[in-house]
Amino acid sequence: MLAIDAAAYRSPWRRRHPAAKAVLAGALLLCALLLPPWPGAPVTAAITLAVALGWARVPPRAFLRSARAPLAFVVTGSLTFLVSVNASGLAWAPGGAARAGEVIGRCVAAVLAQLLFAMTTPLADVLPRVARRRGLSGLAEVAGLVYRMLSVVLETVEAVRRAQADRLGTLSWGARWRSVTGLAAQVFVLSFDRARRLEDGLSDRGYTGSLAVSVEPLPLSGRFLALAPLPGLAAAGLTLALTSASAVT
Amino acid sequence: MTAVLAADRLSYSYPGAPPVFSELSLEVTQGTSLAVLGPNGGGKTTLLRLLCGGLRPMAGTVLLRGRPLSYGRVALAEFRTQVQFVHQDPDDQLFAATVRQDVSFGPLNLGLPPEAAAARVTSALEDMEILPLADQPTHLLSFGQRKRVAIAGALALRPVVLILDEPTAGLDPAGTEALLTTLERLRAGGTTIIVSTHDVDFAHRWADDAAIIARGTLHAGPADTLLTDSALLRGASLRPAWGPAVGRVLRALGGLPAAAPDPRSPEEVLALEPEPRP
Amino acid sequence: MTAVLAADRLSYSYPGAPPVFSELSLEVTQGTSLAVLGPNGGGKTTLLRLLCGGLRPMAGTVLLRGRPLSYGRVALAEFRTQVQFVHQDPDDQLFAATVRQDVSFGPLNLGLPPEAAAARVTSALEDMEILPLADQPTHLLSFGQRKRVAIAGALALRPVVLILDEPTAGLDPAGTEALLTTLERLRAGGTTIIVSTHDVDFAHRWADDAAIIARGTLHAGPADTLLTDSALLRGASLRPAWGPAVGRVLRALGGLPAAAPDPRSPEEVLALEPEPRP
Amino acid sequence: MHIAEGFLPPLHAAGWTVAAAPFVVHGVVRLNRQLRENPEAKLLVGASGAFCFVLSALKIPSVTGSCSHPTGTGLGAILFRPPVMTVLGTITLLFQALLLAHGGLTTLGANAFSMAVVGPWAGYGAYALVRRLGGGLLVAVFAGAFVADLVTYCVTSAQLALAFPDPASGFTGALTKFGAIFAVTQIPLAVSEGLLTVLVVRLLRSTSAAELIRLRVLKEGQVAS
Ligand SMILES: Nc1ncnc2c1ncn2[C@@H]1O[C@H](COP(=O)(O)OP(=O)(O)OP(=O)(O)O)[C@@H](O)[C@H]1O
Ligand SMILES: Nc1ncnc2c1ncn2[C@@H]1O[C@H](COP(=O)(O)OP(=O)(O)OP(=O)(O)O)[C@@H](O)[C@H]1O
Ligand SMILES: [Mg+2]
Ligand SMILES: [Mg+2]
Repeated sequence: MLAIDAAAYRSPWRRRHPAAKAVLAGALLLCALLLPPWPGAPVTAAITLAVALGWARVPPRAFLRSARAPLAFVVTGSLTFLVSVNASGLAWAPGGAARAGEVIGRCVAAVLAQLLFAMTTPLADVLPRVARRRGLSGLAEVAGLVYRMLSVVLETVEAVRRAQADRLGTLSWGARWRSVTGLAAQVFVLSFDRARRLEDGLSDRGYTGSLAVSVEPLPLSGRFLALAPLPGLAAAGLTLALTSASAVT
Repeated sequence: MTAVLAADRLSYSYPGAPPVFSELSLEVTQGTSLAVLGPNGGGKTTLLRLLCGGLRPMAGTVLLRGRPLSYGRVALAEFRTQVQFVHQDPDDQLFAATVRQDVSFGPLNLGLPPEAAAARVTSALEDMEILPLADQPTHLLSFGQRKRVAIAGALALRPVVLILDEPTAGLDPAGTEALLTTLERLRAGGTTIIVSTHDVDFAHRWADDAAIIARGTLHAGPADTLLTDSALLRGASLRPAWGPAVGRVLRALGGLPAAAPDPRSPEEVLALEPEPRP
Repeated sequence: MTAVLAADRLSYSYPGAPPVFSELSLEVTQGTSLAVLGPNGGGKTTLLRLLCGGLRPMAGTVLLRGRPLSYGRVALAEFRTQVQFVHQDPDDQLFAATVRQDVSFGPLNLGLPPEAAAARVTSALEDMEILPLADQPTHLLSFGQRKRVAIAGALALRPVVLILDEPTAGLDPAGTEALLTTLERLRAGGTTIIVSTHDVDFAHRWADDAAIIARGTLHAGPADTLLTDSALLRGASLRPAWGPAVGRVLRALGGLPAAAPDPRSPEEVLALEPEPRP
Repeated sequence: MHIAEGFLPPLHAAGWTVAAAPFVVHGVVRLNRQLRENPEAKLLVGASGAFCFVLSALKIPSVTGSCSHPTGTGLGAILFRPPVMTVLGTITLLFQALLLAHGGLTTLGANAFSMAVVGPWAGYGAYALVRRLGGGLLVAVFAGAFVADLVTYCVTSAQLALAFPDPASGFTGALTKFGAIFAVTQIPLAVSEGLLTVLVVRLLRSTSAAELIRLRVLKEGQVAS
């Protein structure tokens, strides 16, 4: 299964209201984006990491592993800052390393804040709450269906992929092409078959167009809500203090 | 002893295919258990879906307490509050992210206020012994657990008749046993239960009545009689149940009193082993 | 009598979950049939996938004719030409448009020239008795037919060891019977066959050896011994087989000669009914 | 290549969100209307969304030997039409951000603009054009998938170049750099995605003709062609 999703369900913050967690992670995300990258980015990243591992008890390995893919993009993208294009061709860009450092720093902090929310808040708690907003209900219900079917379809994709490997489907370049086209077509057939069967299954349960469900009541704890903006405020305060301290000296 | 649910000369065919069956009739008595057996492709699922109003017959009627089912939206919704169908594959019926959300779908569709719906959900989860799973995501549950959630989703509507398509498929013997106990308890509470299965032993153990459907024809009768009729069973790609066969031979050998019931499990057979003489 | 396939102290756990088992060993003798039994979630599928090279153990080795399997691409491909795995759900394996195209997937991946691949396909379809279906679209076949196509897809690679995950699940008794005959024929042709199942009676009827896997431990031995051990079976959420239980009681009652084999089906039991005295 | 969380300066992130919003709103309005007329379609739309997500998670063997993910936007646009694809693509991007950490929440607008708006419209345009010109279905499908994939990455490069202009040569220089890193390595991948999509549609034509007819990709009677 998807590691982030699985972690979110096991999170000790599972019973916290999603809005409070959004405030907490959102404040940190804003710090990452808006504070001056030095020293704002490392300060925000450190505080986010401390909150995630120390307070929210996100499993460290899954946390860092999930950060790998986006950071690979960030590093590749930042490489371009090192060089500059001018009439005579490529040259080292003055200040390119500093710029790359700033962007990478900002991204690390921002990605960690995003992961903090994702790994403590299952989509199951978010989507049905969005579905109660007027105008968004159709969209959120569709998103909820995508979410549910995703797990069923991903499971099958995994099984089909294995079955192909068992029959030597990864042996050669030609075999890999045969495998991936077969897989993509099978996913299509399967998703639509799923939809048809779910339609039958739900109509037997009285489905006539609405997918309204009742949502687990999650108390919006006043104390947690009051604490939620603190990490962000701390990051901002600490950054400003460090900046003014270095300005004085 | 009137039929709670009845099929009167039903015919059905899928588009572009030969008829699955025609003029098929069946009566289900209130508070009893009925097992529907037959070969792969025999029409078990089709019959059950007709009985729950999910398919509309080409000809014939489905009757609930003698009143013919009309397929208007309101009539159908009313019918479904009394007759609920649980699919073979739980993934056909589970769409919500968590167990509680999913089971609440039926009660909310009924238009119950949130608190009443929540109470129904809790009692259905208790009936299926999965209350501790209430806030778990459906997609992280095991197959057997998902099956229980699907049944809870049907129970939350408090149906008079509960129809289950191959509920034991994919379950291990202990899971089958647990399900059997649950169905037994529901029936003791007054629910009429219809189950389709390939497992003649399960049917013989559990059902009052049996219906065997093969090649477009249906034979219905008391489970004890039908499930010992080798010729009929073989004609439906089934095999006789062990229990009655063993009971018959043991009685003939004097290992079982003539009036005793057939053994229902290998354990019961072993219990009949005579003490070895010293 | 060397093992054609062996597991030597295998350990496996899925990411983020407790170990399914650790230090598990098993030997499979060339030309025999082995049934792997256990409760839902016991680890049957996991073990079979380890044995076919589809999962890589955390510790321990899988050996083919005594040679440890290394998981390099070429070594694995070579291994898979000899050990083939058939999934429980045929829909996981069938992704081409027609039966013939699907079964040709393996031989083409082997790099066989088209004529040789076609010959393999034809003989695999013949083995599974589905040659007449060769040009049918896979998605219009019945469940039992799709299952046969999936097995043919594995057979087209001419494996020495054929591993099947719950091949009887979803089949009616006649379909199970037909599958049994086919597996019997393949084994007579020299193929070693490993099957997982919940069906103790099927295992007892068909297998030379049995392996029972539950809560991380494995018991292996002759099927006759293992599948009559009530305590062991119950510990694995299984129930004893009917055949041996009935055989034992019948022998004690004098209804079966001491040296006769256990009855394997209810029909065989009925045949033992003594003539009623006139 | 999804732009990661934090990569774009806040103003750019906000700007792209504003740019993508009308298209997403248009798609949602269209979708809502469809669902009102035909509530059962909700499940099909859900399945299509799952398909789009899974499609973009497949690994295709590229000509160069390495593996990469298809965007899936071309196939999605051909099957479901651009407005619906905009909605499905945005949902996919949101899920990728929250479930895989691919792409971000503040960069969702920028990613949606390239992958859920411009990519599908360009791909669908190429597909429709080839068909209008009398090209065969498979040729049109190749064109659609190829163009959608390539245009998506060109837009991403342009977004990055706008955010990070080259100190010496400004936007054009930066576009060259990002283009060199992303779009040019992307040409073989766009070819691969085009090929994959052709093979998939060819397979679907024999296994799922009924679905393709309902989605109006095929007309009745074209099945055998
Ligand atoms: N949606 C469908 N479209 C066309 N034909 C169908 C459809 N569903 C079932 N059939 C056909 O109708 C017949 C009866 O099928 P049904 O599923 O009712 O059998 P079953 O007894 O439930 O079989 P099984 O034991 O395999 O579940 C079969 O011949 C089958 O191929
Ligand atoms: N892909 C997976 N990811 C995580 N855990 C898994 C995965 N597959 C199986 N498991 C877990 O590993 C254990 C063994 O599963 P396995 O599928 O091998 O059991 P099984 O004996 O085949 O069960 P069944 O009779 O239900 O098929 C179970 O606890 C299961 O939940
Ligand atoms: Mg059925
Ligand atoms: Mg299994």
